[in-house]
Amino acid sequence: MAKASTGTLYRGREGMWSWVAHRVTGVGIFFFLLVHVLDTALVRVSPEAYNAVIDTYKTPFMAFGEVILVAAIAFHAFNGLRVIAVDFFKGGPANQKKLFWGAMVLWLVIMVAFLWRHIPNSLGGAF
Amino acid sequence: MAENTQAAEPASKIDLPASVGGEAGGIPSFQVTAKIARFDPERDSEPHWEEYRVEMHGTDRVLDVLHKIKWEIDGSLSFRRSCAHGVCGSDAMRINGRNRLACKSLLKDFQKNPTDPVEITVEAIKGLPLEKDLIVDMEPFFQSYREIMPFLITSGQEPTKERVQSQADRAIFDDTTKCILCASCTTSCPVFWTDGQYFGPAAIVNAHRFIFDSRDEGGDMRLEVLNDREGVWRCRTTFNCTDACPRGIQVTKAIAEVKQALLTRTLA
Amino acid sequence: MSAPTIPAPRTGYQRSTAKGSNFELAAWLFMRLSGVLLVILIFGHLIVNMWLGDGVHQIDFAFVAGKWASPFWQIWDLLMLWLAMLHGTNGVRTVILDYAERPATRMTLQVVLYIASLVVVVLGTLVIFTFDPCIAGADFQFCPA
Amino acid sequence: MQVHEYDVVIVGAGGAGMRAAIESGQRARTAVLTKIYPTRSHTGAAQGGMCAALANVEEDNWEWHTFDTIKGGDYLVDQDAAEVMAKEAIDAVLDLEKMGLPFNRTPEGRIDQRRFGGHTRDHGKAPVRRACYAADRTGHMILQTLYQNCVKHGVEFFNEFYVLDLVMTEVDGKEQPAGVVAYELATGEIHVFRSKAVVFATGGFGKVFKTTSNAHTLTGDGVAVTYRRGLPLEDMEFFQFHPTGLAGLGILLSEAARGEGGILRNADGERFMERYAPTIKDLAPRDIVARSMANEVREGRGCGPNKDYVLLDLTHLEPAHIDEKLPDITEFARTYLGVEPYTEPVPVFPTAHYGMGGIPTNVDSEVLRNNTDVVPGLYAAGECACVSVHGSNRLGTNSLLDINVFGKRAGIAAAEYAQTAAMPELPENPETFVAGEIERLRTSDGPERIAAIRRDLQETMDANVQVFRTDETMRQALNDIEALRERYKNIGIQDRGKRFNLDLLEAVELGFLLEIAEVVTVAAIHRKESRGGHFREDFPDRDDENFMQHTMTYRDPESETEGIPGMRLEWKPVVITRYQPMERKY
Ligand SMILES: Cc1cc2nc3c(=O)[nH]c(=O)nc-3n(C[C@H](O)[C@H](O)[C@H](O)COP(=O)(O)OP(=O)(O)OC[C@H]3O[C@@H](n4cnc5c(N)ncnc54)[C@H](O)[C@@H]3O)c2cc1C
Ligand code: HEM
Ligand code: SF4
Ligand code: F3S
Ligand code: FES
Repeated sequence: MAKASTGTLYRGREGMWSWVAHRVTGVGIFFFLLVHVLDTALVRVSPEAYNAVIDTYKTPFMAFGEVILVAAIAFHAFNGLRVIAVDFFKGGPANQKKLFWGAMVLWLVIMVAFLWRHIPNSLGGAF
Repeated sequence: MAENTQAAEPASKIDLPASVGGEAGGIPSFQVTAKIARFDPERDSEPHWEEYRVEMHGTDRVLDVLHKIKWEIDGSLSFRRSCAHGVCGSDAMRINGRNRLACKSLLKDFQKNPTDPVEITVEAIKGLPLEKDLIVDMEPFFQSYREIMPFLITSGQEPTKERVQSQADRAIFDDTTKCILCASCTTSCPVFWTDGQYFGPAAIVNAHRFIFDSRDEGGDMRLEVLNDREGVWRCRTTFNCTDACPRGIQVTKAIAEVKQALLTRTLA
Repeated sequence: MSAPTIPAPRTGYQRSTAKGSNFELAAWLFMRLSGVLLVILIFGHLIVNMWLGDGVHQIDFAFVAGKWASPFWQIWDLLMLWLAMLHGTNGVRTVILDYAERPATRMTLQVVLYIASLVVVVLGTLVIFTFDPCIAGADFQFCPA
Repeated sequence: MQVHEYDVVIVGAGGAGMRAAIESGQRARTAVLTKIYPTRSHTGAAQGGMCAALANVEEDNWEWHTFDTIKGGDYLVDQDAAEVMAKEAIDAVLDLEKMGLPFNRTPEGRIDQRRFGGHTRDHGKAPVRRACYAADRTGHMILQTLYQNCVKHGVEFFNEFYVLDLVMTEVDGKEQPAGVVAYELATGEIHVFRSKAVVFATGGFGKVFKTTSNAHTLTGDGVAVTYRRGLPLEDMEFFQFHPTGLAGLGILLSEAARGEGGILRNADGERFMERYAPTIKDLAPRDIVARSMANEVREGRGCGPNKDYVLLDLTHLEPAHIDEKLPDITEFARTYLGVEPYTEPVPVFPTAHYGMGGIPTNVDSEVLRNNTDVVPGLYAAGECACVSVHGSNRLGTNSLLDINVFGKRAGIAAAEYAQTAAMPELPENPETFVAGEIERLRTSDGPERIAAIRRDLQETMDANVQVFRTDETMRQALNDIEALRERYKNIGIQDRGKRFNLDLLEAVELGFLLEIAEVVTVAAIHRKESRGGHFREDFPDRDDENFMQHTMTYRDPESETEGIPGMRLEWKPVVITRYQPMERKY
């Protein structure tokens, strides 16, 4: 079916880009979740198998992955709450931009707190 | 009888501040570089960019640029337009990446200082079949509009005089009566771009206009239509529609109100 | 600037005519309700696993065993598994419907999605309920030697 | 070429066309041909209101309305027609309400009404609230509501079909329509629509002027097409200049701005209308206000760097009131001039707005071939027609009324005619003329450019045939038009394609504009008096003795008028029933 006229990007604002990010993070988390359930299922195989896999989570490389994961989840969660607010609250649609930036501030706070805890934690384990 | 809202008789003579007149006075001219996506169905297999340079003035709009190009440089440049002041909805196009009406996009809004050169990119709205240059096939758009039954549905005998409607009831759907069916909203919607099956914000706005009209009795049927897989539930609240609407309609809010009406109808 | 090919004229609208189904409404509502619950469940999960105690380093077989010894965490994880998977599956379903336009592609991707989700949900549920801390190799004191 | 067959063909999908279609569509097989999508029609630009003596907010009756219409039109109104319109106004408004139009409401929930220029209580005693409205987008709501009802009734539209010719055939020794020839924009194909009845509702021709509130598409196609087929045009010299166009742009700020309390001021801050119309001041009819404004500027009391506009002052009104009643037009001031109407007065100047003249019809919307006889099966309604309910000057809100009352009448009459009439035979090759013309233009490669000719035409009309006219200026315009017609023969267009060839259509439209501009000017030269919208500085007074009659201009190769070959001018008496002409004072 016909679509694009030309290939230039549409210059959307907060609403559009937050949705793009929401979608990307949502799908990303979903795939992580598939893997995560599988690796957790190893507890039914043997403690060694499980621990072996879990140990790979503790490398600096994976620590970085965890930061991404937490960032994605936190973004998806806060933006999700914003979407819910837009859907259900009277002033939601009118204030969606403020809600978005509010969610971003919250996200930043959470990320700073998490990094403050996580960096020494994961690095500490590596060295 | 209506309350007299007339203000007190104004003064016969007042002192005018020196600044009156806004920008109706002379404004320096400046260079405009317009990059336009051209497509001639009889020759091209795909659209290509064409660049034009014209000299414009302070109160000019993008429509004036297009006219100047068509009238003085290349007569084959094709676009729709009629009223030239944002009320007919003919000339929705993508200007500098966003959907707007060419006749309502002032060049000076793309400029920091009054004499700075201006660069604009203009292309057809996205998601509807491209016909030529900036012209797209509007039929699918109007088809969605027609599907939501955009007319007053009533039963019983017509009153001899008008139907009574309180000011408060009238106010509920005031916003969505402003729609000029320009398609800026629908063709800015990322969900509409995907497969073009989504009813799109314009159809929902027009459904809203009737669903919330106290005189109308067809709300239930329209809600049923919009409960469809391609109906309101496909909206992902991306707000492109609201940002694009040249009439300032709170499109996403209207969609949210329709969603809520559907929820109450089903759950309550 | 390269311009992509101009798509073929559309074949007209082929909207589904199935009326009277509230599936999309239910799915939409579920996304929101599950979303709210998931905030609590997931943040709780993350705080306990990655913040309290030693953070990631504490996680090992024993840690899991400790948690699932309590029905509270069993239910918590179960809820989280189900809600997240349903939420995620439905989310990915909309993504597929958005971008896969050919009916055959749509169908294939959806089938793959549902099978994968089903497998994961069933597997996860079994793991939580049939978890055996004394599985071969585990050396807790309370396990029969 | 394709041939279609319908009982009724309606040309134009503005207010008049769609109102006709709603009636006709339910009675006969009807096709509506429109050069732009129905909802793009310029009826949608109308702002202020549509009047009817509903008496919802204060005492009023249709006879006062009739009187105001006649007096507003400087007694050149056909009084039987004005009576029909004022009487049917009430139902016309109620019809629209029942179709769903969201009128503003009174606290009791009835249709609200407001003041408008020239509408008075008891024969001129004081302004009256007669205009029914939907904020300042009444026309928009009318257009949308009519389109919605067309959708409801399944009216068949042919969108972006340009009607370029009326096919006439002889039946019993009399010419009557057999259909129309249209050009399909999307494909470049020519279509012949064979039909028993044809209704023209193609709107105005404001584009003969440069500064105008009219849309680019208002090029008077229907008016020119019937004229070229030998039918007369009535009262073409009367063109209304609306007082409050945005200075330099012509975009309209509705009279509702003054109806809601806005006033005009000159450079000295003076409310100058107190001098020109002491009783109703800023709410005097448009011709008077426009002339007063032009006069202020001429006498050096204009504002701005070039002293070429006056000011519309809304600053004494409550912002909330402005937002509620005039949201759109204040937005225009902000967008296009960068003026904030809450705190600053808005620069305005008269703008070409409305053609009172057009295709002559009787009250049943039947087109007249001369002063007395109708053309069977041919109808016209809306701005392209001249019933004459507006005489020499239309009152604000009377046009939206006109299109509804006479659009409805045309639709009913055409459908009823079609029910009994036989399908006329098409003449052989009815499309030849259009096909030839299209082909000639498509391949034209002369040195002259359409836009340049059009600009020169509009400039000479603005300079010479505007608010103030003299024999000399109009002769100048006429000379210019002649020269432009010569240049038109040597035009060249650049788009040689078949699909969406708007270059070609602009060339066709320019041909119509040239034709109409000439008729307007010749008729205006002929009328050696000042009346309503037509003001001659060389004949500043109304002359009832000689000119209390309508002009009828015919295209006639054998005749000559005012030195212009090919035109014949005749006079048609005014119908006077109750109100004898009086001096027009406000
Ligand atoms: C800015 C503005 C404000 C106004 N405000 C008011 C007001 O407040 N109150 C009031 O009473 N009046 C007002 N008027 C006047 C009134 O709006 C118009 O006179 C009236 O709407 C004309 O309606 P119509 O149906 O005759 O024509 P239009 O609405 O102009 O429609 C013309 C139709 O004809 C079609 N057409 C034209 N040529 C062709 C062709 N060759 N082939 C096929 N189709 C063709 C077009 O596509 C269009 O559909 C205003 C006018 C303007 C310009
Ligand atoms: C942490 C709490 C979460 C909240 C508050 C939340 C909220 C939401 C909401 C409200 C939506 C609907 C968006 C819309 O309809 O526009 C959504 C979509 C989605 N969610 Fe979540 N979610 C959460 C967790 C998750 C998890 C754990 C996953 C992965 C398994 C996930 C995957 C998705 C996907 C794939 C979508 C679809 C995106 C789209 O259609 O654009 N979400 N989420
Ligand atoms: S809602 Fe706004 S953007 Fe959408 S069609 Fe209507 S006027 Fe245009
Ligand atoms: S842009 Fe589309 S996704 Fe919804 S908020 Fe508007 S309809
Ligand atoms: S030309 Fe009418 S909206 Fe722009």
